[in-house]
Amino acid sequence: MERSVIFSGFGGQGLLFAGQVLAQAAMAEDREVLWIPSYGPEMRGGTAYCTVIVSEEPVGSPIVERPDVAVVLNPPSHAKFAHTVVPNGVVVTNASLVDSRVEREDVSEIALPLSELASAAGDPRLVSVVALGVVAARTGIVLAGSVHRALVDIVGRKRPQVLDMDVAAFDAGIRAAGGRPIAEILRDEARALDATLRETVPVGREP
Amino acid sequence: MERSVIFSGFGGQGLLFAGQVLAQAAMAEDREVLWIPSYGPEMRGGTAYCTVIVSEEPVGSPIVERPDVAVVLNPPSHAKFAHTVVPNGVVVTNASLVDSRVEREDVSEIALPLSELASAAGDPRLVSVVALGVVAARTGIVLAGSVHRALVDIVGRKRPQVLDMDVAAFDAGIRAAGGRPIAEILRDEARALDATLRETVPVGREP
Amino acid sequence: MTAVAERPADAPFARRTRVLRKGNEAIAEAAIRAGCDAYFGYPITPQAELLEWMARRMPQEGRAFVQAESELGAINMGLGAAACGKRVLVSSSSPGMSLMAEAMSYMAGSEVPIVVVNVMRGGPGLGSIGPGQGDYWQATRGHGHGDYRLPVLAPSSIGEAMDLVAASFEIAERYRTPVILLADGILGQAMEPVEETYRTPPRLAADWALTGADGRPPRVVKSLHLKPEALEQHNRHLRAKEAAIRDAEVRWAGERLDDADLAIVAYGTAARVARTAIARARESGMRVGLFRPITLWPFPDAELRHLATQVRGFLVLEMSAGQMLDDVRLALEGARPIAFHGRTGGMVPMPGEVVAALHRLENRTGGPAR
Amino acid sequence: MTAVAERPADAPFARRTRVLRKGNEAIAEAAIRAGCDAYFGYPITPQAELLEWMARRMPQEGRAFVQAESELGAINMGLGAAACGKRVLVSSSSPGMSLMAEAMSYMAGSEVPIVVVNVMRGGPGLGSIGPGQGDYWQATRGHGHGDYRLPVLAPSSIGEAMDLVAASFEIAERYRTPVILLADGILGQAMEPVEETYRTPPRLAADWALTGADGRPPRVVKSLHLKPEALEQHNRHLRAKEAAIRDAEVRWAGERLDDADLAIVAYGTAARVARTAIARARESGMRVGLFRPITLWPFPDAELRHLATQVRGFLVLEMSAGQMLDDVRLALEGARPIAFHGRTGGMVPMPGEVVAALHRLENRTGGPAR
Amino acid sequence: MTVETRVDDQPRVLYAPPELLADRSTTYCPGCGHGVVHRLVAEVLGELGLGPRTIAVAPVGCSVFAYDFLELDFVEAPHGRAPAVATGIRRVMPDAFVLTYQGDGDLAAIGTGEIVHAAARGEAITAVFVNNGIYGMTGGQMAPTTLVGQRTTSCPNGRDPAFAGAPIPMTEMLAVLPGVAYAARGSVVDASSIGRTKQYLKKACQVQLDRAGFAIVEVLSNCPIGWGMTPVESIEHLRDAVAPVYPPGVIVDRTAPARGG
Amino acid sequence: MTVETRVDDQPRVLYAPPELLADRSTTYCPGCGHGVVHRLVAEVLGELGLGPRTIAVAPVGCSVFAYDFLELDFVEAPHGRAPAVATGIRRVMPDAFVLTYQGDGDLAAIGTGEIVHAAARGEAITAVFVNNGIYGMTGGQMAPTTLVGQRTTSCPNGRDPAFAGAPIPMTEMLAVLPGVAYAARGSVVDASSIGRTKQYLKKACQVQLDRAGFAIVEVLSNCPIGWGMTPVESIEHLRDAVAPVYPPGVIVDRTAPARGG
Amino acid sequence: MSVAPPVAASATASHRRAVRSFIPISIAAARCKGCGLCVAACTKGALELDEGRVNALGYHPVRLTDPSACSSCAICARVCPDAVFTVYAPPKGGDR
Amino acid sequence: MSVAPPVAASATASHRRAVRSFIPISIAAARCKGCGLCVAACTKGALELDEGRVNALGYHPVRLTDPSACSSCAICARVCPDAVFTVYAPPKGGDR
Ligand SMILES: Cc1ncc(C[n+]2csc(CCOP(=O)(O)OP(=O)(O)O)c2C)c(N)n1
Ligand SMILES: Cc1ncc(C[n+]2csc(CCOP(=O)(O)OP(=O)(O)O)c2C)c(N)n1
Ligand code: SF4
Ligand code: SF4
Ligand code: SF4
Ligand code: SF4
Ligand code: SF4
Ligand code: SF4
Ligand SMILES: [Mg+2]
Ligand SMILES: [Mg+2]
Repeated sequence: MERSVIFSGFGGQGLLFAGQVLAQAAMAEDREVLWIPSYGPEMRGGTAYCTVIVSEEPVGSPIVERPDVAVVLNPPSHAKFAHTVVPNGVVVTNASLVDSRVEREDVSEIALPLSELASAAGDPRLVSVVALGVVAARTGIVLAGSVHRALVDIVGRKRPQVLDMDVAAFDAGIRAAGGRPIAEILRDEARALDATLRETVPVGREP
Repeated sequence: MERSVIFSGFGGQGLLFAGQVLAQAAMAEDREVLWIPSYGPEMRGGTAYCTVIVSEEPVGSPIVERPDVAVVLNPPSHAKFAHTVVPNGVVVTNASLVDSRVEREDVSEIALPLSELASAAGDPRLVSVVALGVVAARTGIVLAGSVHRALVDIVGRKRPQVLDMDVAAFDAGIRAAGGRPIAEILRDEARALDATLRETVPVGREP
Repeated sequence: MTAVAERPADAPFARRTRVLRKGNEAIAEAAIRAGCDAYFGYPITPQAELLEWMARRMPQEGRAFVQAESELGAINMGLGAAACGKRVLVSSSSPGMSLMAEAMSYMAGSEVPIVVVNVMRGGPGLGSIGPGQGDYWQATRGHGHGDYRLPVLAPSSIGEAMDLVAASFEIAERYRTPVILLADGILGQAMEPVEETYRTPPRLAADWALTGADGRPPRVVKSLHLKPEALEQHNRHLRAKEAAIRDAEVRWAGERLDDADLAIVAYGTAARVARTAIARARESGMRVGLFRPITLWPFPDAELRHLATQVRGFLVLEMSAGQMLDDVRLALEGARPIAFHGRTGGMVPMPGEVVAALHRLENRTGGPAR
Repeated sequence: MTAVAERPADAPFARRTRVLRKGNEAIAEAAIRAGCDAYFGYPITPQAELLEWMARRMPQEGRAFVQAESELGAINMGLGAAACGKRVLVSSSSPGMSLMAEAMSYMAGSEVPIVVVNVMRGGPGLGSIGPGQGDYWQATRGHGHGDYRLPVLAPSSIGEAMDLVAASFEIAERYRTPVILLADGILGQAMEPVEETYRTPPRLAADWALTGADGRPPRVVKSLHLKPEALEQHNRHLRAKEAAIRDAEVRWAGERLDDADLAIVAYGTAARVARTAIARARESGMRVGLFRPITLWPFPDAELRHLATQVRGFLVLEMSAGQMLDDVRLALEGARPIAFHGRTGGMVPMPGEVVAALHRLENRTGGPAR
Repeated sequence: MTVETRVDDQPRVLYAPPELLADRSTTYCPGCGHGVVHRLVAEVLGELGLGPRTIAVAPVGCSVFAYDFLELDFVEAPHGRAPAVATGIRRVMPDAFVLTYQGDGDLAAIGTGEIVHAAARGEAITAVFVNNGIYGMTGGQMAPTTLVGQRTTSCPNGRDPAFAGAPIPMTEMLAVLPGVAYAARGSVVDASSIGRTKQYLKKACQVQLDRAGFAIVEVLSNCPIGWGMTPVESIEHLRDAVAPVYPPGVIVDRTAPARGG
Repeated sequence: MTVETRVDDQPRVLYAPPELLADRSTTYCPGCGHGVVHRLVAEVLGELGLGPRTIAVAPVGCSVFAYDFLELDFVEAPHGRAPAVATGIRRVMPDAFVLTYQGDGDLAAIGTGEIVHAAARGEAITAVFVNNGIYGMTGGQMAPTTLVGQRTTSCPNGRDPAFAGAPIPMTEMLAVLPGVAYAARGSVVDASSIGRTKQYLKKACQVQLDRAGFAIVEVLSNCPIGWGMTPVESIEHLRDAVAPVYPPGVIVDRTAPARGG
Repeated sequence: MSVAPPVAASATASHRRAVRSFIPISIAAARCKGCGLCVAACTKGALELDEGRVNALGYHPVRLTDPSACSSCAICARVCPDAVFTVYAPPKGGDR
Repeated sequence: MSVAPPVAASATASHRRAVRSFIPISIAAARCKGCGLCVAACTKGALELDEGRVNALGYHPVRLTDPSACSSCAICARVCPDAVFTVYAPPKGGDR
């Protein structure tokens, strides 16, 4: 099964980064994944976005017309992407900046003050990481623990001092979306892993 | 019928010019003609040549493997071209510089001290024009009168002062080849033309 | 051959008024007479005399001539002048043409009408300065990047080259497209008698051209369409234009095809060789004709396909390693056997080789015709 | 889609060690690991990260990196370094590739082994920076002037791109020829997990390379053969080499062809779209497979022709206006119906369009298979 | 355009955006100097009344979009070729005012040949050269004008002159050519520099009108995005680090004193 | 090569053609300066013992044939691109001596960008620049260096600076670039000029060996064919008309005095 | 380009006052990219970015904090890359 | 490149004498293109083009008219574009 997430908003909202963390998390779960930016600094201004496709099979078509999840962090991207999600898709809306809401019955829109949560976590530019927490908590595309490890991997390696803020933002997202604190999740996951290992069953999802 | 003449020798021997005069003469006789140089100042040194193809039909293939007439003005071009003429072809050899002779029975080689004749006519660089006189006198590819008019046309227009020398060189070539002086030829031609005109028959060879 | 000293009976005066003209110079003069407003070039053999003619004549006519710093300079000067709606000629030879690839693609994209002459030489690389036809693919596809095709006209005599210069300007302006006039070293360097009949195509209103925005909204001549959707839309427009050109501008000539059961397909100088070869082959009883594409793009594929209903086989003759061959194969799609004969590197095929190739083709197609 | 908050049972640890890598960077690193001695480039979207990766990594490895003044500079630096027998990579995107046309022809003529990456964007002209495949003709024919063809390898995933980098060096050196690695903006910009397995092709003795004539006769790397006879002879040698490449280096991949009665022909990113479309089409009962050329030249024509004995029709899918289409038509010569679907200007076809095109093809070939 | 004013006290407009500047927001990054230079060009052309007869040439670089923001006839040149394109225009449009606008990658790297030869021919063209020391459009790579030690995406450890050479003083180099009637360098560091830059531009336009030769104005500009700085930091850097390497001022003036401004 | 001498009085050889010059006649026209420059290059490389490690780059121009006459490893660059080709060699062959040889069409017209940037990068390359003021190979067209008033096949009425600009002082222009360690101009007007030219060339080679930067020697040369003169006339013209426009001498020397020659 | 009349320059709290008293600059806030160059350049400290607003481009546009401090020097207009400002001379005998 | 021994320098009428007396220059006449630059440059007037000969390249090669006039200054060698000359120092105590 193939699922796709689009992160959209202004440049400077950390969109590409959040997408990369999601992709890394999916890879760590042995899934296939493709990350594509709306590339080109040749394009100045306007809305930026990136897409992540997660799949059990090698990813085919790289362009997503109708994502499963749309993270929309500013008004133009809400206008552009929110209505494109598949039936029963999820829209994560940054209520701090976006007033409008999707007018479709078959979409679950999660509108949260993501920018404010990000500022609270330490930096408004962490807004995409907060959104990633929401995605992890509410869509199950990847495990929250995988995202946590991806953050450690990507951020921790280069800028360990920033990692704490990132994790806090991610945690804020999960909890705003009604999930349990990341610490708890990690503890549970570790226990589950432990059990799995004791059973000496090959780890990972079915092929 | 298609006939071809190759003029070959050193650069500076007026080869391209003589070929052009021949081509112009043939054109004036309403024939089809193609003149091709061994072009390219990108090629320095070595043998230069040009080819003139005269025909009653539009000229097809531009490259002549076996010319009807080869004018060879220096040793390398004698080595290169003299033996390539068709059976019963004509080789006009500049005996001033070339010692060797064609060793074929089916070729008539006319070896004359062309450079000396040219010097006598006023300039050693007129050697090709002398050779053209030989060609006109001995091959009948074009009328001597046509060549004369071509010289007047081409040289007379731009450098009238040079024309006399050219005509002298041409005349020297004709006479060295056993022809009558150009003045006589022109007079006879004029008479013939006169007669033709009086008959009010369209002038020129049959189509 | 018998030496005939004097033949005053062969009356010497021409019935036609023709001048002897070198191909490069004939093309240049034809462009001037066709109303060419500006010429830009850079020296290269075997095209240099075209530039030199223009250097002398254009200032005489009060028109623009610039010897550019390079072929990149020349073609981009061309772009600028043509964007102002002027009639512009640029010329070069193979290596120089390669340097124009980017600008050609830009001009195709920005729909700039211009005529570019390529007097082809032997390649690849610095190659030789002998005549060649190895830029066929470059001219008909692929030269610059991206999807576009340009009209390519290929004369096979100097007189025809002069006619096609005017036609090239006409096509360029009618469709707002660059046009390539594809000649070769022989056509550039040879002299032939030509009739001095020139044609000046009428000027079309250029409501897109840059003149200064005086009293009207500004105009932009450009190829950038940053939104792929917009660029695709623009490409669809270019495709439609190409279709219109395919419909209206195909040119070809047939010779001795009436009774032919074999045909040579050849263009430019190679077609002249074919003509001589056909004459010889017919002497030995073969019934051969010549199919000569004049537009290489649009290629006369329907016409060639039609000919396949008549002849038993085709011989493609090129001064290249088999490039037009693709277009012939695409046109015929296996309908008839195709033989190929090509010379490269500046070599011109000899009629004898071509006759031999015809014999081989004849054998492949079931021996001499009944 | 149901929201599942936590799924600790889906065990989270990867069985494979993979890294997430951007296509441009993966190609660059693969080249370094393949023993690339020198890189020359010039910034252009969507290829810039390749240059940037090299800017950081090559000096670390003590190898040569130069950001040239232009693509002309870059490719000619490549020519110089490769003429010394070094393993050289140059990269660009469409407009920049066009500027390399002349040097590509020179390198083909002087038999300089080098690998050139083109991360194609939408054209023509400045076009868009979206992904494209509109340089197919440019890569497979005609780019520079003169008769020559170059091996063109087209990956369709980032992992494959890494493999093909090593293969490109190998082919370049085995045959002394430039090789083009033809990617597109998606492959350059996307990130995918890749196995970090690299290959360094063994070095062949380069008894032609310039090293200084110390103790041996001087060597010359050149493409000029002023005598057409000599150039033609050299061209024959190049032709023989091309024949050897055709014999030995054709690469392609088939997917789900076993039971297919329709086939999509597509390469690169378009082939990925085809894969998704095929999955969907098969859900609706169609039996469709994928024929994916990996070498665009030599094109797998015999293989495609063979497939024509099995399937009823072909759909050619391109991110261009129909360029590979020519090669498919040349391979099939009318044996089976061919449909075409293409998007241009930076647009990527959607699987739905492709399925629709398959349905149209199916109808043309006599309705759904029995 | 109409400037509405209040009927009661009718305040005089001291400064208004120039008419030749389009009434839409630019696609340039916040604080980007291209905006300032665009405005200056619009002001100067407007003041000289040249808008209706200007044919401008856009480069490839961030400012390729100049045609979206300046209300002028425009042609888009391939990367670096603007001076050749302008030459083509110049030679066929005797009455046109011909303007090129180029970045430093465009003019000083790939377009070196074209600018040198347009200058050498003394083409009656006015060239605006926006030197921001970087390839803005393609993501901040090193330009020929990048400062020694400056980090960019293609010299991550800072430009090392041992490998990449020293920054090119392009305008000084061009000034050697006799065809160059006027060459000056301004900047966007502050309002008075901007004012001087405007004067240079005006003079460079006048040089064309007088057919005195080729005229070029280099403008030292900022690229906050490419430099990894805030707009304000970038302007400080421009003043403190860039301008000392590229001293502003008139570099050459070969026009007759009677004609000079 | 062996110089045979007589056994009886064994005269000392004062001058012999250099070993690196091939023992075949060149394809250059009678009196062409390329022959002299070839010989000087062969002499200098020979005297410095650089023949075995030289990789030379041939231009497109009459001197493309340099590889036929100089016994060196050679690569043929596309027209104008020799400095880029040389840069590629330089960067991968640290021990090689890298030499370019270019005509004025090649270096000062189509190859402007490449020479400027190789110079700006300060590539350790020695560039020989044969300025004969014309495109010899293609039949005598105007070059950027053609004198004002000089007639060529592409300016039949003489070069008019109003249309074609003034001659480009290429070496002076390059000398502005800090990467240029050494730039000089010699000529072939007479034996002593030729001797000085040889010294310039030697110094320019030493600069490369010292890795001091880019070095270029322009040599004013004649093209009797292109100029339409006899060889002797062409040399007189070179002395009387050309040299005053392009004054010979050292144009810039940025090498440390300790290193200078 | 149309320049908004100065009375309509601002819809903020100071709007009321602006209608009545002289406002020396008009700000095309929709074009402002919040770069802050004008803020840094204004020698009177009369400008600030309005953190409370986000315009359609996504930026906090500049606002005039104190019309009476402004000297109509037009420095802001000259440094602004986005042609946001129109500057008016103080009215002769105006209410300032 | 092989340099012809000076004794074999010339096959002209002066050959005889040359074998016996010192010949200061040797001329690779086959390479000479008759450009005349050396003739013009020789301050001793010791050189001339041999109008009586044409070499394989087609030119009148140069010849030394008077060996005794030649000072071995090598000017000819330095101006010759075709590396025609080899120049010898006069033998110490030679027959000159
Ligand atoms: C032939 C070609 N090469 C490269 C590019 C990519 N490219 C676009 S803009 C640019 C340089 C931009 O730098 P600059 O000229 O300094 O302008 P800026 O964006 O800094 O204003 C480059 C290399 C291109 N479009 N075409
Ligand atoms: C791309 C390209 N353009 C043009 C030419 C033709 N061409 C050959 S040599 C040459 C110029 C020769 O002039 P110069 O460099 O001054 O050398 P010279 O022959 O005078 O020594 C030109 C334009 C070419 N071979 N390639
Ligand atoms: S990238 Fe730099 S030059 Fe380009 S718009 Fe942004 S700030 Fe301006
Ligand atoms: S054309 Fe000129 S440069 Fe070329 S070989 Fe002849 S004289 Fe020398
Ligand atoms: S006009 Fe001057 S004082 Fe008023 S806001 Fe602008 S910069 Fe400040
Ligand atoms: S300078 Fe202009 S764009 Fe920047 S904050 Fe001030 S008004 Fe806004
Ligand atoms: S060595 Fe000197 S004196 Fe002797 S021939 Fe030569 S130039 Fe004349
Ligand atoms: S200079 Fe050399 S080539 Fe010229 S005449 Fe003298 S010896 Fe012969
Ligand atoms: Mg820049
Ligand atoms: Mg020259």
